[in-house]
Amino acid sequence: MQMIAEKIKEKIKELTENGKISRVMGWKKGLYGYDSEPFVFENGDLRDFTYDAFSGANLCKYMIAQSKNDGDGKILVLLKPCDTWGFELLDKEHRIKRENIYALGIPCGGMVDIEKIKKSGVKGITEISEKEDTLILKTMYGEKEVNKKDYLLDKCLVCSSKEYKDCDELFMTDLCGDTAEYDRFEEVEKLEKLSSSEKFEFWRSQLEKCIRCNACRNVCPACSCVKCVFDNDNSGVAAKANANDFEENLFHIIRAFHVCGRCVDCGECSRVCPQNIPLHLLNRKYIKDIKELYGDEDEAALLTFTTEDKEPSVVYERGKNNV
Amino acid sequence: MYKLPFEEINKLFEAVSLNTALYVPVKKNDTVVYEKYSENTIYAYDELNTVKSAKDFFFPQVQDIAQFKLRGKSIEIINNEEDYESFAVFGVRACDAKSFEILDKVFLAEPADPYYKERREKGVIITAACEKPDEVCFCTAFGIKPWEPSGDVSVWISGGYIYWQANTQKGLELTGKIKDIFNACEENEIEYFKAQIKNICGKLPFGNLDLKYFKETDEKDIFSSSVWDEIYKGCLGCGTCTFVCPTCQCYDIRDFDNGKTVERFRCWDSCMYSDFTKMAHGNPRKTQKERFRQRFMHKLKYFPMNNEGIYSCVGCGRCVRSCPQKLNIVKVAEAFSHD
Amino acid sequence: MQTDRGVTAEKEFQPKIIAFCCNWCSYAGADLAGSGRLSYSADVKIIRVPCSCRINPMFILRAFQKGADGVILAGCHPGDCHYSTGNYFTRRRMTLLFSMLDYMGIEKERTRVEWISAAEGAKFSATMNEFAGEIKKLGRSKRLGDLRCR
Amino acid sequence: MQRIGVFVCWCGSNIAATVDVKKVAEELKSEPGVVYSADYQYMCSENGQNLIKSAIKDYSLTGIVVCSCSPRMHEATFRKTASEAGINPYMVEIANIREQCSWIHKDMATATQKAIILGRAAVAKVNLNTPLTEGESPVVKRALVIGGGIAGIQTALDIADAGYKVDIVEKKPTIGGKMAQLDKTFPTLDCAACILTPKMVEAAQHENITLYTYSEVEEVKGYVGNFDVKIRKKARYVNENLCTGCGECTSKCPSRKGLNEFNMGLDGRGAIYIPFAQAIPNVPVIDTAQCIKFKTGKCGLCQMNCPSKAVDFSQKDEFIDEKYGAIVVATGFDIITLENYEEYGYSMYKDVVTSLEFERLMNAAGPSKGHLERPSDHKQPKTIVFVQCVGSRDTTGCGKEYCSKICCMYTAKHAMLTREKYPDTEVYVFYIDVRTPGKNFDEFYRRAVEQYGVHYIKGMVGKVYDDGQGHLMVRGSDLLANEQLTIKADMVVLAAATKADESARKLGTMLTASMDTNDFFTEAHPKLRPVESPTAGVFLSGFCQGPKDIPETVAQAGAAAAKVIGLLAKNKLKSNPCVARADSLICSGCSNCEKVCPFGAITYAETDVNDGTVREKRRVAVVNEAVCKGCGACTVACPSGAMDLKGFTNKQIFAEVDAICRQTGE
Amino acid sequence: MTENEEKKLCAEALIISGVKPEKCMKCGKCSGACPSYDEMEYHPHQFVDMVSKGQIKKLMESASIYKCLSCFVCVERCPRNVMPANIIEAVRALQERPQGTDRLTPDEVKNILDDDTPQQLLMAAFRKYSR
Repeated sequence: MQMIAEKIKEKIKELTENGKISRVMGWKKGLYGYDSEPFVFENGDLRDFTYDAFSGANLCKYMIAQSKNDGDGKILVLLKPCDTWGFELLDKEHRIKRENIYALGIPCGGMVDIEKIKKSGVKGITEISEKEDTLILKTMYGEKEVNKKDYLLDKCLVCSSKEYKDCDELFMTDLCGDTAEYDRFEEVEKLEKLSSSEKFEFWRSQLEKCIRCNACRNVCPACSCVKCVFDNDNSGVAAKANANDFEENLFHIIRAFHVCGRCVDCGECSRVCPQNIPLHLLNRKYIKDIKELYGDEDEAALLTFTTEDKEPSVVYERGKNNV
Repeated sequence: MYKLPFEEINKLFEAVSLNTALYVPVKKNDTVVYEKYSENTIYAYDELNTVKSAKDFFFPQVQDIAQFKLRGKSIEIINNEEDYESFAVFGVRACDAKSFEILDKVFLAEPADPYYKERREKGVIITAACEKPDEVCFCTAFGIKPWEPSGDVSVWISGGYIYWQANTQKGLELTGKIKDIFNACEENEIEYFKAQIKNICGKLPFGNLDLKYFKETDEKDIFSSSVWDEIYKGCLGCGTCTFVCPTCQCYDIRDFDNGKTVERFRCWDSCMYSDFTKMAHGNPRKTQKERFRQRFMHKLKYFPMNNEGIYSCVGCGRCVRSCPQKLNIVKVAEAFSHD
Repeated sequence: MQTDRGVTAEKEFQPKIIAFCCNWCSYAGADLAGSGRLSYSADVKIIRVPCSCRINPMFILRAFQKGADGVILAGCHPGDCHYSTGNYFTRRRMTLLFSMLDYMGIEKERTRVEWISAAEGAKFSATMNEFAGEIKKLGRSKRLGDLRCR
Repeated sequence: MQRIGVFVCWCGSNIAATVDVKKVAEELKSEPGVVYSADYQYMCSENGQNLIKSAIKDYSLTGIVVCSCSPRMHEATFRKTASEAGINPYMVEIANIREQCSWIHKDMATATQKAIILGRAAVAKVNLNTPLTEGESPVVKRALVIGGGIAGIQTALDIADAGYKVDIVEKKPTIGGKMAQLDKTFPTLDCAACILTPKMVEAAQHENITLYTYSEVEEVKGYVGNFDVKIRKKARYVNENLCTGCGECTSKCPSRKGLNEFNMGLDGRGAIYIPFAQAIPNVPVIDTAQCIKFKTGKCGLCQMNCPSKAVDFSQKDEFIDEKYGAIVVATGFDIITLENYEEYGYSMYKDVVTSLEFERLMNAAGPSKGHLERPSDHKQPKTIVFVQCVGSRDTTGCGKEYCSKICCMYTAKHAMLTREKYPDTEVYVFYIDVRTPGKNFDEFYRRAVEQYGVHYIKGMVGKVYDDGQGHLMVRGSDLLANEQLTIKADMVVLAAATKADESARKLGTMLTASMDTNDFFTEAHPKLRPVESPTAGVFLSGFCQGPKDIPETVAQAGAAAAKVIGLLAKNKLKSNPCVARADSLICSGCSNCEKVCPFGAITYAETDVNDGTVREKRRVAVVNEAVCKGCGACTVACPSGAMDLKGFTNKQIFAEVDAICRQTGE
Repeated sequence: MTENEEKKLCAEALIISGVKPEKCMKCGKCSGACPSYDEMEYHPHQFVDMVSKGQIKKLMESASIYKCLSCFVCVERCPRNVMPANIIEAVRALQERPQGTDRLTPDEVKNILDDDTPQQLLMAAFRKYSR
């Protein structure tokens, strides 16, 4: 990874010197070795630039704000394959000024979930270094080595494609790791097979954890509204907290519906949830439904139709075998 | 001071819960929360902190205030006069225990907040020393001693025992009711553990977080510092940090029409939100930078300015851990310390 | 029938049902049911919308929040939309919404879409009766209700 | 806060017999915003309306709720009442307590309770109503008629006579349509050409009419009063301006393989041809599929022989863009193909013909110059069997479910004409029912039976087969005689079912005008608005709306013209104010709404927005209020709720939901 | 046979055949196409008409039910999907099946069962003789 990071830095320098870009949206090294944060590097100053096993964050959504001003010159954004899907969506929905952005596709071999490492019992991590797939963790309680592949982010476990979309240039992307073998719909299928009350129990126990922090929404490249209905006092559904179980359900049902057909399955919602709610299972259910009911279409599923579409009653028929 | 073999901890819970409702941190569904004690409760003693802080007990996320009954042209106001049961919260860490003192300054200052006040009076806080602090902890920077947590009762879990020490009148009362279950214990039996924790705390990477800049610089200078221009850029504007924070105390008041009455309730708000401080003319804090700055100015400058130098942060590390994009107060403090 | 519980003459469950009807077909179908004196359950209350595609999932959830026990959407038959394509969008939206509700364990029988033309007064009344019967069988909606509205 | 008046109508006993109207009025009085409440026997009567008007004045009402019959009945009435009393007509809501309540419930308590709830919902809505103003748009004083048959010609003439410009677009090389192919017309038996061709000439010469023959509508945009239409004028390879119609070219053309469409393919024509003698325009067209010049590059005889140098092989399709205020659809009909009906042997035997082919065979200008002869051996048939309902009233999917309406009459006409011209011919007609409602229609049919001795057999033909000696054996049942009979016939004429013209479906989509499953255009109201399509500004003339004979077609053509004239006579059009509105402060410009709008009413503009927090230039949606029809599809496609529908806002519908779900009986 | 019994049988014929006689528009095309018309006392359209009117006795007693070739041309030609042949078949079944003399009961089956008897034959016999 370090080598890749260095090469990216060189590439950035080259593009800056050529006057192609004025700023860079990348990751900045954190305090503990695992907390690299999205950062805008300006004036060619790449101090603390990093691209490491913890650069999981998708940077595409920052482009809404960063590309707004024509006078600022072009910003370079570093995009992993799955980041580009959201980027493409933002472009398609006119949410970014594409002409002010230089999108650089960079390789990704899967990103690490620090919470998973912590949950395995490692505490007090103060420094992390990488040696190929091994992470060397320096902690307050001693040193430890772990294999990166055992602690990948959930979204990386179901990595479905290394395809880059809407990029200006691809950089070293042949160094991408393989996609995952794991079927991304497996979890959804498992849930579908449950009985109605089991499903209800499952989602209750998950959604009751929701603290309505809006992290899932704010990180989502499909949730790019200037003003969300849930923030708009005139919408009739605005709320700042879940007063009860209904509001927990409402928020997540409506959010899933609003991104239905537009969700690119980048997995950021589940990554950022402080309460570890598997939010991607809602969105992925829609992706699965759309695939099954409407096949592959270019247009977002809810923005188009065919005259032969299935009737809503298909929902009752499909559910017949599991009451 | 009393002690009890750790494997008999449920005996302790049982005894407490006979006297008052008891809340204990448990692992549930991939998260750590407080749960009302029942015989199936398994205390998550190896988890340092719950995801949401203990402030929920005194300043819950949603609090009913009143109801309005409309009938024709008349409005009847029914104040919420909920009877709170007394309760005890077990396993509160030193940082959260300190956070109540900070919240007290806000909610108990005249005019006192009746809901908070009543809950504070009814609640017994049983704190637990931090045997194994984490790297995100920096409570010591605020003079908090995780080896000697405050609270109505403090406990230490060490060497196969749980040690119990009452600190306040409320604590003594509770102890009096349950002391039969304990074994006697020397006061100095835990000194070794305390020293051990203290020693580990010395290794906390930001245990001595440098706050000199905030302490010594004029607030206008901090406010206009160019450092803010950079460090906020990763901020998504979500409310995660404020909702997990034990000291954030902002709330909004909203109404809900349930068909019979209009219910007025208050719920947590977040200064990270774009409509926070929104007024008729618009919003004085127009950009995320301003919102981001506000949060940290409040915690590290405005609050101490108005409260004898007490920071509105207890170093619990929750925001460090929960921020989706890994921004946090430590990074802010660090950014200024290098300035 | 619940005498075994010792409850005497418990008040019969009266479901609250909202029927969103498009102005051009289903609302007219309801009018036809009315002028044909084709009775249907009084538990059904109609809200008129210009087209079934006006119906936002939020309206449906709101109804359940406020205590509705069933929500039925009625629109022109696919292909007959007054606005030519509105009900095709309705069909997709509601298929996906209902699928999600089902996935979250909310009884799928509580929501329904029916295509009822302006000429189908009899179908309107039969559908509403049948739906009301179904909801009555299901009983009070609990999974998607808001306790404050009880 | 609104000041709302509630008016509960008894509708005589229609409502009052089942709903306790006094109680409804009383209960609704305590609803938020309600300051006045009353009941009255007939709210829609003049007295009732006066009651409303004076209440509006006396109580300074800002909104009213009328609990009465369906809004589809009297919403307009009460809006007008409100308007006359000085409040905005869109501050009126109707609670439908008749169709939805008193008429379907028997129990007074139940019905009253429901009426109260419906009233509450209406009050809740009115509380959030805002005054709406109808938009205005100018009207282009020009009409487009699509189809140049008798329907189109008549409509165009009537509109043109009223002083408005009209363009006729006809896909064939000549106007005239099906009627031009007919021999005589029932029930008067006057010659079709004699009554049609003068009209064709009149249309061609009318100063207000422009003909686009051999042309098709390519694209329709816009809306009532302001349609933008693109017309494709197909290349005919003959310059219309130069051609004198001398016919020199057609006689010189060496290609003879083309089938003469006008004569139903019963004879041939040249590759360059004029469809028929009285064609308008009298200009030939080149059938490139047959033309040797187009196929091989050699020939060009027509060009060489043309005295006026009008033949132009390099001609290209032309496109004409024109603006219209109104569009009339007059696409007419066709007959179904009969390959699915093997029992009648149409595909097997030359002497089994359709009625339209028979029409040409009888016509003096037809392939046999008016002498009735069999297509197979040109012998005069001695026995002719007519079969009715071939493919009509057929639910098997092979034909059409409907009655084609015209067959009974034209079959009687054919039978009668045959017997008149060739009295030695035996004529049999198999019928299921003889349907002859219409002025002098049944008399006409009876004349065929009584005066001309046509044998009408109640029954149906089951099989037509060849006896091997040049005769067609027609086996059918005679239900009245309770026997199965076999007729040795020389010719069989099938009354094939009619169908909407093939071009109709495509056109319907272009016009966003709705159609039934048979591809007939739907009228805006089956009884009260029979010549208007539900799409404003689009009118229907003739068979395209459903089976019709000539008198009916001409009547409808005139009616459609009257509607068009009524529209074009206006300088400005008022549009439905219940249309979508985009809140630019919230809109993200994502284009989702645009994608679901069936009318193309949404566009985007870089707009300065300032919500008090953010001030920026942003891409936001703009609704063209004259184009928007107010379906609301966009409002749901918009995730942020920036798009709302006036008159049916999110808040209003939420309020109705809340009111209905509200607990009662506290 | 009383009138009621006859009506019952008619109803049964309609159930067996699945025919909805009200769809018939009395065009007679079935009979017009019937190759066995002259052999039959009652013709396809009459079967439809009479069964719908509750007159099945005459049909059951008539040789027409055996003259029908079951060629289904009437079904094929009917413009309204009425299926006259099916109704004839139903009348035939009603006539044949209750003629109890040859009826098998399950007890008798084991006596005639041998390895050479195809199972299908037995099933057919059951069906045919045990209405």
